[in-house]
Amino acid sequence: MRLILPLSITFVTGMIMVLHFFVPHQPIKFLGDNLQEWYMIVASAAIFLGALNLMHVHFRKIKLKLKNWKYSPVTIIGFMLMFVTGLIYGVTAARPFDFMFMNMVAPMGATMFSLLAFFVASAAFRAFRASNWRATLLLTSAFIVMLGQVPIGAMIWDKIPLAKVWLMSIPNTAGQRAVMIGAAMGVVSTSLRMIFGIERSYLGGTD
Amino acid sequence: MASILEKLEKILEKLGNMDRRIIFILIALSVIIPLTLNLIFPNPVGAEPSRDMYEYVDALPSGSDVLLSFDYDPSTMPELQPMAIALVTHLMRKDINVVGMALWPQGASLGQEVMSSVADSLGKVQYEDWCNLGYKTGGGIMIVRLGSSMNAVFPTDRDNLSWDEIPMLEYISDLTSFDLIITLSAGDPGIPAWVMMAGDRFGVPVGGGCTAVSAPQFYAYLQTGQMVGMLGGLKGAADYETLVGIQDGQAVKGMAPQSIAHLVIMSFIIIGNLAYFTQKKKGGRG
Amino acid sequence: MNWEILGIWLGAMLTLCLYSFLYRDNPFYKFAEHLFVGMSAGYWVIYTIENVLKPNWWQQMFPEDGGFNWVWIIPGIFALFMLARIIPKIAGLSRMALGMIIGAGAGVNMVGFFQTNAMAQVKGTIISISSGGAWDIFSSIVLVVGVVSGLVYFFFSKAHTGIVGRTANVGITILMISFGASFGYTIMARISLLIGRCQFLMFDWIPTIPRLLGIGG
Amino acid sequence: MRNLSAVIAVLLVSLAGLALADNTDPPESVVTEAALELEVCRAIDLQASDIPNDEGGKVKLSWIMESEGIRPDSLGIMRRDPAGSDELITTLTGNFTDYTDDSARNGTTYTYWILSFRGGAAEACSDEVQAVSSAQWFYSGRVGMLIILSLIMAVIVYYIESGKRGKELYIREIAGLAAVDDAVGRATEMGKPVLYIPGIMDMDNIQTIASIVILGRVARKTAEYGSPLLVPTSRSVVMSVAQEVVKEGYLQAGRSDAFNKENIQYLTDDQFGYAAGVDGIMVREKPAAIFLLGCFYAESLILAETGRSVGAIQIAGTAMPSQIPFFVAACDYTLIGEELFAASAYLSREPKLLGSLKGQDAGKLFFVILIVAGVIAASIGDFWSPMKSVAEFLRKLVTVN
Repeated sequence: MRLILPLSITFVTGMIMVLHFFVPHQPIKFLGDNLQEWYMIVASAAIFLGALNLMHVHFRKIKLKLKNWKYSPVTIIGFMLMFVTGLIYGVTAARPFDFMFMNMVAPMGATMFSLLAFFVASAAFRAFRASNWRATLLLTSAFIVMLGQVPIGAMIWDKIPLAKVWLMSIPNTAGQRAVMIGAAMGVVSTSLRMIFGIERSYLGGTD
Repeated sequence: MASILEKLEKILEKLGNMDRRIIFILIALSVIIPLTLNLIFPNPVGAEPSRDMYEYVDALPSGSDVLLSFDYDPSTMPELQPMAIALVTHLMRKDINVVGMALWPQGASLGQEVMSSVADSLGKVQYEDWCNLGYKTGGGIMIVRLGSSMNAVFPTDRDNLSWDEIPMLEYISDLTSFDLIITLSAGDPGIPAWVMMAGDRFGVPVGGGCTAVSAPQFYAYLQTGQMVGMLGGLKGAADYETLVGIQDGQAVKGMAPQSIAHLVIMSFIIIGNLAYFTQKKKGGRG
Repeated sequence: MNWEILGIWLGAMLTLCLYSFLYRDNPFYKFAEHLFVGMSAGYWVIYTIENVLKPNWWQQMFPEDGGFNWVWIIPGIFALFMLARIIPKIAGLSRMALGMIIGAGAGVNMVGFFQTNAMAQVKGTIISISSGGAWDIFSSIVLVVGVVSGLVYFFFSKAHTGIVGRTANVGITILMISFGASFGYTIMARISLLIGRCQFLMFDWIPTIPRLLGIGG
Repeated sequence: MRNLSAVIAVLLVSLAGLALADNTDPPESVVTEAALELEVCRAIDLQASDIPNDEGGKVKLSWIMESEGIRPDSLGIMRRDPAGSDELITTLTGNFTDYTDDSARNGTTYTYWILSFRGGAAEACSDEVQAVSSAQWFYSGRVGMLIILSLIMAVIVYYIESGKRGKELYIREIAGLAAVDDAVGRATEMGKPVLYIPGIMDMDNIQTIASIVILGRVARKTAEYGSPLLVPTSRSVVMSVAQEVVKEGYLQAGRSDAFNKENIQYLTDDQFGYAAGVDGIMVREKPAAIFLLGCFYAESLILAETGRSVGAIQIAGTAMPSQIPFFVAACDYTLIGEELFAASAYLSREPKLLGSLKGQDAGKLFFVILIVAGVIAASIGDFWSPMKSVAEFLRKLVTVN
């Protein structure tokens, strides 16, 4: 019984958003326009839950002296540093919050991102082996495109960049398209199951 | 003779199971060494989406209005900032009015950096030839609002100058006032939002640049004509630099470490396969 | 104290700490990782307040020119429902907010995906396979056959045997070529990022070392 | 000569319009100045039309300015309602070539014309045009999509219903999902945890929703096997929902005592901060099985390669076309695109969910037929034009504006 209200909210909001796409008339337009902003506000407000959880997890680690608890204060201090300076000094440029973001958070993000340069190499080394003819095709197309990506490819044979463009725009497009159309069917069916409350396990049980 | 072959097989076998940290070191070296030596490789441009992009922009008459959206942040600067510089240079050289904005919070200041430095070097005037509307949250939904009124979404530009005080914006009422929208997109919101909302809904031509990682999925948009052209990754940026005639741009410079790193990875793939086949042969014999 | 140099050093030290993970897990990485998680979580809380909650909710409810827009109470109430999880007794209220988020998300995604991922892609595939030169015709056939057989691969209610099986095999082959191409194409982006970090370390950070030590300019 | 007479004719018309339009500006000055010197440009080819597909109340005006002549300082947009009263609705600078009147009443016929001002006086006037604004109930360009979407939805609902009625439905094996039991079992044998990553997007993302549903099934299995399930999330809402879903899974398996809320934790909204944190969890907890299901961006390979290096069995799945190749290269099993959405039905074996898979197949079959028919029609159309219009029709059917 307690699920009826949430499920009807799901149904109504879902239907409004679907209708909003097809119906430019009031009141659908007004409701749809606003709902788009509302649900983002609600989802954003939840960030406080996450922040509390993060603090809780690390304070608990320290209290119970769990594995690696010595690093937990680092997380807590890091969070507090950003949170407090953000509240006090605001987010404008050249203030402590912005300074820490630009010189600590952003470089760390860029560094984690750049780890991929190493990981693509190790993944390619391990995975691209001609173990069967399908794997051989995968390997060959990757190889040709890699060559076509850099000027050296064109120096070896001037048709290689053309082969790259062909691979990217014909077989690659075909593959992507099949994935996209198939996924769209999956999305329609999943959304439908959500909107009509056929799938409701995400609402949890009967606590 | 046989012993040499056997030795070779053993070496290959070892190489096949090589610690991935050796790969990591070689990748690092293949980037650091060319950077230290400041190598520059030539960069030929074929019939690629980057050329389509260049030709579309080149065909715009002077005085056209282009909306340039900086939808990235510092983490993808290495790829997208050179594109921004090359595009802005091309647009401004052609006397096209550039209106900048951003779907990513830090994109606005990155865009400002590019537009103001290129404008200074070409003698362009802010608010007459270019302006920066700044960042607005909301992604695709905000773009839909831009389709009905730009002014309502951006009452002021990035520096809080009101819309009406910016002479070049007199021409602009909504998205359809633009002859082209270019998005430099590092992820979400980015190209899909612009294509879906501005392109598909309001019929404004959309072109863009993106990181090489997301480029493959946008080939589908190019094929359907939902995008007029695209710069993919550093190669796309280097292509555009070459086409515009920027001799020693960031991207062109980056192509040397790129080439060497690619060769290193390709040699690893070859070694891996050789090792795989020797092992398989052995397995078959035993 | 020179703020710019301090900033460069902070960035460089943290960069090196994170790179040390490539060798193996170690105290430097643990430190940087914990700091990164904490600081970025703090950043996003502030970011959300400044860039979502303030402009998209608070300033909508209380516009600058005075007044009060009552409709904006609704998302506020739902947001409180969401936060009700903190208090176990009324935690069930959060289901209302969840219902709203999931309903709106499902609705938007359904039409959005259908339009862009299905309709537009199907439209792009309705092409002539008899125009142009031999190569164009071949390419068009590969494209159409690729899309159709790829879709057949995704059929769930048919066993992959007989003609369906053979078509699905063609489909998975095209998918593999596509994945290979996509992977190969991406490597460049990843290397670019590494180039960016190396440029930072080599051209921004290293030059400050002699300056700090008092050697040179 | 001809040009001259045309200019005079245009001038006369514009003067007539001006005289009709506005009496506040002295027409004499117009005559003298305009006749003797270069004329002020007037708006020509003025078009007024209702904006289609809106809630009404809007009329779009567009025009071009004469290229020869003096540029006006500003343009006045004039509107006359059926009662005959004129109104200057706005003044624009001379550069505008379009304007939307958003104060029109639906169903009222308005007459519009444009005055060119120079030096504070109206110097030229365009022709008049009429338009009526109206509201629409449907986006005209989306009818095709509405029909197709409704058809597919109807088919899915039909199969769901027939599944409910207990009709046997065959579903082919999906390798990645057949391996779920093995992976969880192996973790139990080794006494190591299972790590579940639901992607980095929020709960409004349909892939996250699909992933959370799968998480419920996986939680039930880990509860049955008795191995701990770790779920670090990148979004607060996802954390809340994951806690509910996992708790429910343990409850269904009768092991609610083994449920540990602390194992489902929020890290950070930051994409790479999250990747760093999860990498840390991977190398320290050494999970034996890792699930990467949901919406992933660039962090996909950072997670998958680290997971690989700790020797875990990895089952990945996403509908992000750009990330699938990395999962294919680095994981043991990959659910490609639609398979991710099929997973919850496959794992639960509930007839109504299996029915929806059959409905999806019908949707794909429809598109396959549409594509094949369209391609054949377009190809024949190159030689026999009647078929061309068939292809055009099919293309139009799937066009969405």
